[in-house]
Amino acid sequence: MTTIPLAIPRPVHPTGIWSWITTIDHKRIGILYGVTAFLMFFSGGIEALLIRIQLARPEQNLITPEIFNQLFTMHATTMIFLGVMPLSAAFFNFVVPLQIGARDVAFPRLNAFSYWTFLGGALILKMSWLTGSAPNGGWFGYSPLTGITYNPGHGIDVWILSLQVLGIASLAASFNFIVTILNMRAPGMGLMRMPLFTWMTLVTAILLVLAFPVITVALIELFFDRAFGMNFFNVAAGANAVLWQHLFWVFGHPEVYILILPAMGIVSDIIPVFSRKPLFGYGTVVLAGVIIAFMGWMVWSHHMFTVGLGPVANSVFAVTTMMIAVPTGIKVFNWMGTMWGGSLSFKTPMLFALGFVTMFVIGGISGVMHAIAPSDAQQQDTYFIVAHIHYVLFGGAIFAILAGVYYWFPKLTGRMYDEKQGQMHFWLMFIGQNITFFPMHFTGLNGMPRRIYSYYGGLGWDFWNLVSTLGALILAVGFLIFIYNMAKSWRKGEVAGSDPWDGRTLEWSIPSPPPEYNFVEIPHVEDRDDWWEEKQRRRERRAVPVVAGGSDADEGHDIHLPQPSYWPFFVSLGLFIGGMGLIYLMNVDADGIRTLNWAALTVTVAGLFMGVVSVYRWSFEPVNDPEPDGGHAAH
Amino acid sequence: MANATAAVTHGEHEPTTTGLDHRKLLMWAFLGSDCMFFGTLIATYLVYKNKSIEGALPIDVFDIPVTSVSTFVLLMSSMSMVMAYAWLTRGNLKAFRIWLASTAIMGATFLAFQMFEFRDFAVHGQLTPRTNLFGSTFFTLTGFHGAHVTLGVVWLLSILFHSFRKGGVTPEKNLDVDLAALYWHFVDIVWIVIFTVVYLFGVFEGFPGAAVSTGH
Amino acid sequence: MSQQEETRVEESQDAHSVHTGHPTPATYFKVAMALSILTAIEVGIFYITALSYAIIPILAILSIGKFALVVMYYMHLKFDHPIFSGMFFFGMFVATGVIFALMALFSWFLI
Amino acid sequence: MLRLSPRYRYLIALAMVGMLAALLFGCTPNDPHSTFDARGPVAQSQLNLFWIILAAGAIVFVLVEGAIIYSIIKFRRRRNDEIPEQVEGNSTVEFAWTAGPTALLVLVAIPTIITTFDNQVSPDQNALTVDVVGHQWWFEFRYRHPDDPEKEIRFANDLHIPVDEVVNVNLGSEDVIHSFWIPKIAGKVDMIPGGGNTMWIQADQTGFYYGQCLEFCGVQHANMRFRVIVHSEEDFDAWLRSEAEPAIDSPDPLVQEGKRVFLTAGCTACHQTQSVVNVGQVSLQGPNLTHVASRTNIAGGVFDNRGEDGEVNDAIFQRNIRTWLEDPEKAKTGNVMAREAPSYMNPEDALSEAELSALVAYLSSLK
Repeated sequence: MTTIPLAIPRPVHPTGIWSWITTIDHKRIGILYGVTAFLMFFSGGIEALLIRIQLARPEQNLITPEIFNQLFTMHATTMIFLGVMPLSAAFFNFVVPLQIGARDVAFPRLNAFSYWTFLGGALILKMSWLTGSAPNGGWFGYSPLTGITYNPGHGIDVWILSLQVLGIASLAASFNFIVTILNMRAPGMGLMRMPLFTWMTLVTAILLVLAFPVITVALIELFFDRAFGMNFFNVAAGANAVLWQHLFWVFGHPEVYILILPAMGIVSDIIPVFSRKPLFGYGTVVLAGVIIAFMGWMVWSHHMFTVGLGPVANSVFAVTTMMIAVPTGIKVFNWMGTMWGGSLSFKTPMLFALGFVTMFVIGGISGVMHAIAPSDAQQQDTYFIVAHIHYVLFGGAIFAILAGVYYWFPKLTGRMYDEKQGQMHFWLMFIGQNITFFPMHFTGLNGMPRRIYSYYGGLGWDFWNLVSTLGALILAVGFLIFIYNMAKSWRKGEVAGSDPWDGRTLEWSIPSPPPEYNFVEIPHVEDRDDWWEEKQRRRERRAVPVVAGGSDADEGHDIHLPQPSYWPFFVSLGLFIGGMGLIYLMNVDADGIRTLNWAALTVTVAGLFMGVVSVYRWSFEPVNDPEPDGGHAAH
Repeated sequence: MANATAAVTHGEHEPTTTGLDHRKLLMWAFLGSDCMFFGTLIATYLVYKNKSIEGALPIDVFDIPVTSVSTFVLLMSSMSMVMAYAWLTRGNLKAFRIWLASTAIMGATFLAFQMFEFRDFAVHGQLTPRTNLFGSTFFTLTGFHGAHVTLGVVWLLSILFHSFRKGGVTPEKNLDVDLAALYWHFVDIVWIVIFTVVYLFGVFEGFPGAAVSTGH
Repeated sequence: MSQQEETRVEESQDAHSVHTGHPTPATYFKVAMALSILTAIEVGIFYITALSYAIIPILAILSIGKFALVVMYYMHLKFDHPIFSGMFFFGMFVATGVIFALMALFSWFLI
Repeated sequence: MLRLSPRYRYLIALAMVGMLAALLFGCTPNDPHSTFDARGPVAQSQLNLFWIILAAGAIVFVLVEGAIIYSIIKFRRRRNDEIPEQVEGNSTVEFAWTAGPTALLVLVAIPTIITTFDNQVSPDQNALTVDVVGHQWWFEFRYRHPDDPEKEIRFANDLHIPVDEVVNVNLGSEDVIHSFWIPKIAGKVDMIPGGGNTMWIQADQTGFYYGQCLEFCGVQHANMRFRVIVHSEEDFDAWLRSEAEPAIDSPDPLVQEGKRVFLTAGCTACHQTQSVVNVGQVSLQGPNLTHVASRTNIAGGVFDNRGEDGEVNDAIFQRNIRTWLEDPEKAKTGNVMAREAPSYMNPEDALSEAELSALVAYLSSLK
């Protein structure tokens, strides 16, 4: 295969920006994912703060209604697709290969492609603030409000194309992780010896590859309606306006578990370490995760109890939704069982993990409340739901992700974060979270609808809205401390050592930060918490302090890693350009007359051409130069 | 945890946990995912079946004998694909090329049938994607299937060209062909479903509304 | 790696590269004949109006048969690692579930 | 036994008192949108279920959070802690905490299903029927004419219903998906374009209630409100009959001038001043204005026309309608009238001050 001339030679940049663009090292890609996702997360946070400031007092006019609608659409889309999902992906990338004792993921270049495509999708969405056409239809994009009649302009097209590009990124990453986890485990690591985070990554990836095609099709249909005047959601042609909701939530509910299952995995790994006990009922916790993922397909209509599905459908979905509380509860109980009788250390990761458990319980209980279809009719689309989703996604997913950030920070950087600032961050977050979101239960039950840009005084909403806004400011302060702590500790923190937490899983057996090849020798796994057991055995055998990994850098010279490549980046760039072009493909005037935008078509074709050429180059590029025939394993 | 020295020699696959190749695992995961893609398109089609208000309906436009022929062509292309693969593993490159080429030709024939069909629907049946719900759902579903076939034809042809390079396709490296074959067969089984659900059920007169055509 | 697993890996790698036990071209040809005949029966049955609604289950079963033949023989699922079947059929199962659930929700079966 | 230091006890007590106070403070049934103040059987059934699940949730909450706090205090790491026993699990305990919640949920599921079916089927199919039609961003109400089955009466912004009687509501929409919600009378049901959702409502007390669209429906979703006026039965009949009559055509010259403006400035493209129309006729784009001056609010609740006494006040109405007509875009950004009416689109067609005053006088006469 080396006979094929490459248009661009193999990159040889060990450092600098090009080394990041061409990297296919899962750890570096994890860092890219994490940093980008946090930037996006903060941009979504600023959107949230603007919303909260507008709603602090009744009848404020700081923000126009149009901008407000764009703000909450962008806030939700950002937090879900550009915040929580890629933050989980950052952990998948960084942690999973280390936990299963692998040197990289199964498809390193596909992994780089996932990241760059994610970045492209994120930029398509976020750049819409600059072009003035940010989407305004809500993250759920209900038709016919998102149809061309009620939403002319290109805001919704931005949303569609951004989600499509992000979908490609997520699908590629998920295929990669399914294969990595199934196929690259160290010898002896049977499925039931995998760390919980790896398990939940596998489950999440499977959910994702099945859920995303559904939204892909729904978005294609919406795009065809808007751009070409097809009839999928055209009520005048006999279409059913509710079909969009079904397709959206068939995707959307598994998506909720895509957001929360990795968080549960992180917490299931942290609590045992800081309790010095194995996870209580490992098998049950795994099984509960799998059942949650499976049942996630049977409950989507609980988002639609009020659309008039009829009492039979409502009852069925109410019961399935209640049933899903059982495996979720089992997880919580098993975390408690892990702590029970343990020796609990309250370092920042454990604090955040406990914050997750306590907040998630509240979100879970209000979740079961929504399963009660009749009383849900009083809560649907009120701030009560806003409270619920923020307890599960902010108090839940984000707390767990922060727990993971603090937990794996020493492994990632080789340095320790500042414990005092970490604890301060936690308490500001914990207090801020409850001050911001708990009052929303009250405003919701007091009948405050969500997604309103303004409200009148005297309805009993004034006080609690002000409280919520103050809470949001506390959260903002907490995050400033977090940023400061991370930025400072990354460069100047104390040297952490390979195993600062007395960890239980394989990633703590290698130096921090891990060498490029992770493991000098692929370990043989004999137990569930293999590294922990190994340490106990060594203690028993001889009273020498355990030295992790035991490698020095010279030892890695024999290991051949896949080499960096330009092509994943260029495929993603092509997709980004093509996506940008497609947004503006058709111009629709006030009378519904469609004209083709030739410039946009040219850009689209150019972008796709670039993508196709790069894919072609990619597929004929050997993974390992100059080994002839060395690398056809990883297309 | 014991330290094992996993000998990694170049030019060989690192042994995987399941003993299966990464790429084949990925392909099957992709096919599972693609099931959901076509599943959603078929669901949309079925939900809107017989809900069109105006314009042509399946019974007005479908020509079952013609589509039966194109279905037959696609089914046979699946056979020729599997033959190509079988000959490759048996080391007969020449037979492999012949069968592979005929697969690609049959795929292209199917696409030609589809293009003829689409054009015929538009011109004689007055059915376009914008006409009614049937038009939108039908063209999108079969159009995406056609897009899959097109990609498959391109993939097969690129393997064919590649096979003329020295060492491009060898009996030992049959996985490249295996993956393309899996994809090709998947496209074929999707059509098996579409042919029955969309075409045969579409024209079946027992369905309410099917026979009551407002078209012409 | 335990002894057993090592053997298993070797075995399946063997099976993969040599394809022992895989069907021969003659089998593939027979399958193709079966597919053609099933299609012919489908189209033939389709013109028997006397069957009325019974045609739906008959056509469904025939096409499931065709589907199964291609998947089992041409895609080798019958001879391959069960994990492949798991991945494919789980996707198919969920997709079928979604199709039927949506048809039920849109009152398809009440007409 | 758990031994707490006084500091912890103090903190926990404080937190519990704080939460209790917040709960009491948070649930104020007097607020107009409060879901804790059910004034009809549907809202009552929904509230009852809410209390059941809240009680169940509270028990779970206290047990779980209590156990977590207990473990945090009891099992915190102490100096010289040995490595604790490595317990892998316990099937009995795990079975118990699978079966417990399941049983609890079965208990909750039964009343849920019963109520779901009960609330779906109207107890009286022949009762008064109102069609509610959603528009961006206001509610239209259509009543059957009491005398003529071919005709119906159309009204906007205020829903009038008789007390203690079942009212069947048909929900629809002219554009996007909206939702019909009167917190004190019934939970929300969506209004789907082309879809035929129905619900039934009943109010147990006469009075004035708040309603609002709950489904995000575009730029002015926040200002898509309506009010519900529950009359005694006699009052309701009288109101319906008066509604069927046209407004009194006042001979006042200013009113007549305003009428001329109304007819010539393009208002009639979207607004009718004839409340009785044929059943099923497509509504114009704007609210029917036949008795606009008798409505408690205009512009989807942006303006409240009631005085201190809770009755519609002429002076307030005139002030409101003038503010609205002067600059609808400012009053309700993005609304259809500001976007499409020639008077607001083309500067040359803008209303003069005199025309505006006349129009206000005319509209104020429509009682």
